[in-house]
Amino acid sequence: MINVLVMSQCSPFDDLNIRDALDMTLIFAAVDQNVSWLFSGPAVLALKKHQLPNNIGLKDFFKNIKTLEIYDVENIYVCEKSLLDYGLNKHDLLIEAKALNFSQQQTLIKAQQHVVNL
Amino acid sequence: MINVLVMSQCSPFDDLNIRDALDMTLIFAAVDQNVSWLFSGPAVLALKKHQLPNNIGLKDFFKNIKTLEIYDVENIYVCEKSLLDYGLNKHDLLIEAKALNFSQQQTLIKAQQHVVNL
Amino acid sequence: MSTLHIFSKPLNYYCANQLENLILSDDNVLLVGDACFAKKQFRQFADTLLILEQDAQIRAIKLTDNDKAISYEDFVALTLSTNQSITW
Amino acid sequence: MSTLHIFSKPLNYYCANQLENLILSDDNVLLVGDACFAKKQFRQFADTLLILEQDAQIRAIKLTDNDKAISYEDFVALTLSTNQSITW
Amino acid sequence: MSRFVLSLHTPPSDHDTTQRIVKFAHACLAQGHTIDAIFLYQQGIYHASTHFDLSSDELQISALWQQLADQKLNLMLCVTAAEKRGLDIKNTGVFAVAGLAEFAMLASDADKWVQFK
Amino acid sequence: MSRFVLSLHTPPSDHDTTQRIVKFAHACLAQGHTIDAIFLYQQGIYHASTHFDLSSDELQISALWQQLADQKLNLMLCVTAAEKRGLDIKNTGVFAVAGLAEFAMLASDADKWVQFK
Repeated sequence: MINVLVMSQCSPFDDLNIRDALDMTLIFAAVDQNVSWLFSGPAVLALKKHQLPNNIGLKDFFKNIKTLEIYDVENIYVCEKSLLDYGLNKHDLLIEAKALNFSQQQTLIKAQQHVVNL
Repeated sequence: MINVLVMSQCSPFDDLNIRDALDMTLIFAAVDQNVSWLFSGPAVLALKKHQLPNNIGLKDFFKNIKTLEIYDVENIYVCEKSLLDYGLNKHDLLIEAKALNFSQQQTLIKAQQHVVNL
Repeated sequence: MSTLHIFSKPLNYYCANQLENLILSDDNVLLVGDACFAKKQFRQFADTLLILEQDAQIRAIKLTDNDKAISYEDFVALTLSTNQSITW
Repeated sequence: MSTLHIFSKPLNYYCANQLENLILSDDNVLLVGDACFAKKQFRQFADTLLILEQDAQIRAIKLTDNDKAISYEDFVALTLSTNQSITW
Repeated sequence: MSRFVLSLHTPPSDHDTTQRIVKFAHACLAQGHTIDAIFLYQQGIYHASTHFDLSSDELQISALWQQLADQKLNLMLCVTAAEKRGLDIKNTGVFAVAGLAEFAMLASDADKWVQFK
Repeated sequence: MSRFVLSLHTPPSDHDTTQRIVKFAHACLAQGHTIDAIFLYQQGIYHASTHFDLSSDELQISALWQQLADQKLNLMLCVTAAEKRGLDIKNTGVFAVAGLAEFAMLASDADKWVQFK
């Protein structure tokens, strides 16, 4: 089992980046690797509650993000500073995510075999 | 005759952005409009002399930028501050371009019917 | 002589130092798409920000007194009442 | 425990405030493509910048004492001598 | 009543920008304005593909363009941009293959050019 | 000797990134390493188009991939990414249509995964 980190830094509706990262995270869990997903910058907004993309015809991928828990993907991390930048706190988030300061993010990166930026 | 401004802000080899902007500029000149092209941010590097993309198999579009003069496209502008940021002066540039401060750029924008960002 | 500035992403997507020098106080700043998430960042450019209402709504963004909700009809009208638009 | 950080664009393309907090002093910073134009901007991250030589050459960029020219062979070796790579 | 041209620069995977240009176009028409062209440029040319396979809960790209085509809108794509990007220019659905010059002439005559990206 | 997987995320109009991944792959092979897959993901999937029409002074995208295919390299593209983006998955030239799971398994077994974008 290897450690794989998926990093997201794009805003929620910037192309399919967040959804591509979600697929990548789920698939590494499915092939039994120890996968982590780190949200930073505007990507933290992809975890914001109460969004309704359906209302303008866009897929509700927030529903799919919630399935991470069902599929036992437990290593979901958010950049603490980025939450602050966008005025979010843990209660605003769709799923449980661990807030990491920069030094904790460094430690997370150093523990990986592969890091992929999507 | 209308005034059209093409704005470039991407670095020289970022996708085909600079080349798309070049095509757009040439075509508006060809259909007899008063076209201007403003380079700012890393786009000013697209005017830097002595680049040889041929050597790694990429098209030498700097040759095409030089044809602007042949096709009588005279309104070529660069952001003065961006030249400074990338350590360029007028002698480093492929073609003659007028350096504009921000207030001159504002005046240029206000004079346009259409502004396109490529 | 007002320009319509259209943004669809948070401010870090743009070359920020030039924007503040190119947007004038009587220009209009319209936030659409993911730019709606970043009202606070764009506030420096205009006292009142124009926000595409549908895009803000689906993102669960609440508008405040300094925001002006814009429908698609308003968006069309804005492009006509301004002299030129720039999609950054 | 060193990480290889790969950049292909000038610094304004990236979320800058986080980068300085995620790149450690013993990490390797490799500039390829249009990032080579922006050596000065990336200098804050590493005393010696690694520069993909061909990419710098065709852009008419002169290397200085603080730059280390990297061939494709070196690039491959770098990915092996570091623990993980991040393409920003 | 005014004359518009609209240009689209982002690929069809950018669903958010896609719904926006389509809604803007409908709002233009509803107000009695004329749209002389919607022009696909840069990565936007991929919207003219006829090979989308999207599940039913996704934005239905092709259907949205079809609705605009049904309103007799002039949907164009830049041939040079398409050839360089590998689009099959013999199968472009409701979009007509055009040169940049054709668009530039329409844009020159239009009151407003709004870019979407 | 080590085992690599490479992934490409930028479209074929990004000639600079394209030449770089191709040269990196050749350098890998020249040093005796194994490349278990080059994987097209996100906008990278458009590299598998068979409809490029590039003038002779442009980077010859299809020829570069053909050279790597001639060396028996495993060239793959993500089917889900392709279907959403309108690529004709019945005509993908030297690239094999694959699921993300196939790539994830190869990546899990590889010593190094290098992303190009």
